[in-house]
Amino acid sequence: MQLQIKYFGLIAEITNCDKETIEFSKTLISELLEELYDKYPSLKQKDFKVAQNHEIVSNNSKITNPEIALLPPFSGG
Amino acid sequence: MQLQIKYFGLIAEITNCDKETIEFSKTLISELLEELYDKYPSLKQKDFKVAQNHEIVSNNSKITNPEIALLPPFSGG
Amino acid sequence: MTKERKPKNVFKEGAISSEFIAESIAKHQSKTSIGAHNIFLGQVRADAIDGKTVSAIEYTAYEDMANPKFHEIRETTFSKFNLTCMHIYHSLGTVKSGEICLFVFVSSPRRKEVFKALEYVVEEIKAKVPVYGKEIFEDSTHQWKVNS
Amino acid sequence: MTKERKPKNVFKEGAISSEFIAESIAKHQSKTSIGAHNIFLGQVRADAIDGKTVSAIEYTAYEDMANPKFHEIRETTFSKFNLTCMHIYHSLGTVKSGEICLFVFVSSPRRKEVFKALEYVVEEIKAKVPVYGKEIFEDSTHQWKVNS
Repeated sequence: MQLQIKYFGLIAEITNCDKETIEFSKTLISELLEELYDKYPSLKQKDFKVAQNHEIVSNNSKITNPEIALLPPFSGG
Repeated sequence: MQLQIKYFGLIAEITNCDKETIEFSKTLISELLEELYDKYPSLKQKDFKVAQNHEIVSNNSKITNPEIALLPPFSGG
Repeated sequence: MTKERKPKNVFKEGAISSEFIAESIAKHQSKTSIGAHNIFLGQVRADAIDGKTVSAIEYTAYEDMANPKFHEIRETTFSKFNLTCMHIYHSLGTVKSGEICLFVFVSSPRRKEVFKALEYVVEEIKAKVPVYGKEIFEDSTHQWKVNS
Repeated sequence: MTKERKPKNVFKEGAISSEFIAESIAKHQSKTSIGAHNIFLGQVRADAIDGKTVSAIEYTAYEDMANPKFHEIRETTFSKFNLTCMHIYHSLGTVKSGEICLFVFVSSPRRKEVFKALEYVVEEIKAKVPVYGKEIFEDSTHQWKVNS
């Protein structure tokens, strides 16, 4: 499945892009993260959450949506 | 001693004036109130506090200032 | 706080305009240590009481006592909370329903302070300042407002 | 509350002006059941960090998630508190120090409700809405803002 991964704030500085499309054949968020850690090793040290369907999801969640966002701590307001 | 008595809100409607000067020969707020109740009997039914030197005082207080105010419940804001 | 603040005249004749509030906000843009403002506005309600509707409130005050009380509330609030500044304005005279009669404005580096401080100031004003609201009905009769 | 409210776009490009806030206040003068307004304004601080001073914050957001989250916060707040209306505006893009980046406005017949509601809304925004502030220093370096 093709996934669009969106990056924000400090995370987008590490990936050096706001979004990218990747080909993904596994099922879990945690498996996606393993692939991203391989591509961007310094992501591992960073604090972020994963959103799917515009909600924060746990790493054990299944990927059901082609848009996944990596969200560092919010700092609005 | 001459006292200036100030009336506010509902109390000023009962006394039909905002202030008046009265001759007073006793010493306590409670004694002043007795005189005012004689003059304005319907004052007795009303809820108000007495201020002297711009502070609420109890009925047992001595009168030390020629300006005394009768203050019904505040309704600012 | 060692900085001395002089008693101000808190009262304004008539309603407090939205332009006045905007100017007050704009003046704070040079105070760049501020991170959070909190503003309370009291607005005159067109309450229906026994079939009659409030069209305005006429405010009077024991000003000689009210201004020192406002000052006392300011001083206590500054000592309790970490505020950069505070402004209080209260109407005297006639304020029509829908118009603003009370404007309290607190500012601080941090938001937690402004929430606590603003509620404190407003409750203190309601409890301690001799101001009287006469609710005027459309038929020109009236009743004296009671705070709840 | 059965009245349905549609999701709005909460974001505004650049700083929120005091004139915009004044217009928003003035629009409420026709709502004569309102007795109390409470307004929170977030202002960009010129914080000094390691000898450098913040000159602006550049805001970005995951808008597709942020607008539904703002809507969810609105709906929950209306269900928890007796409010007449509520407005939320957040800046995107560059907001200079001293300028306003967040404007939350709640109104109710009664003051007790607005105090509780406003603090609830602001804390929910800080906790749940994916917005990012990049603090730009005078020398054009930057760091990512962290909420406390």
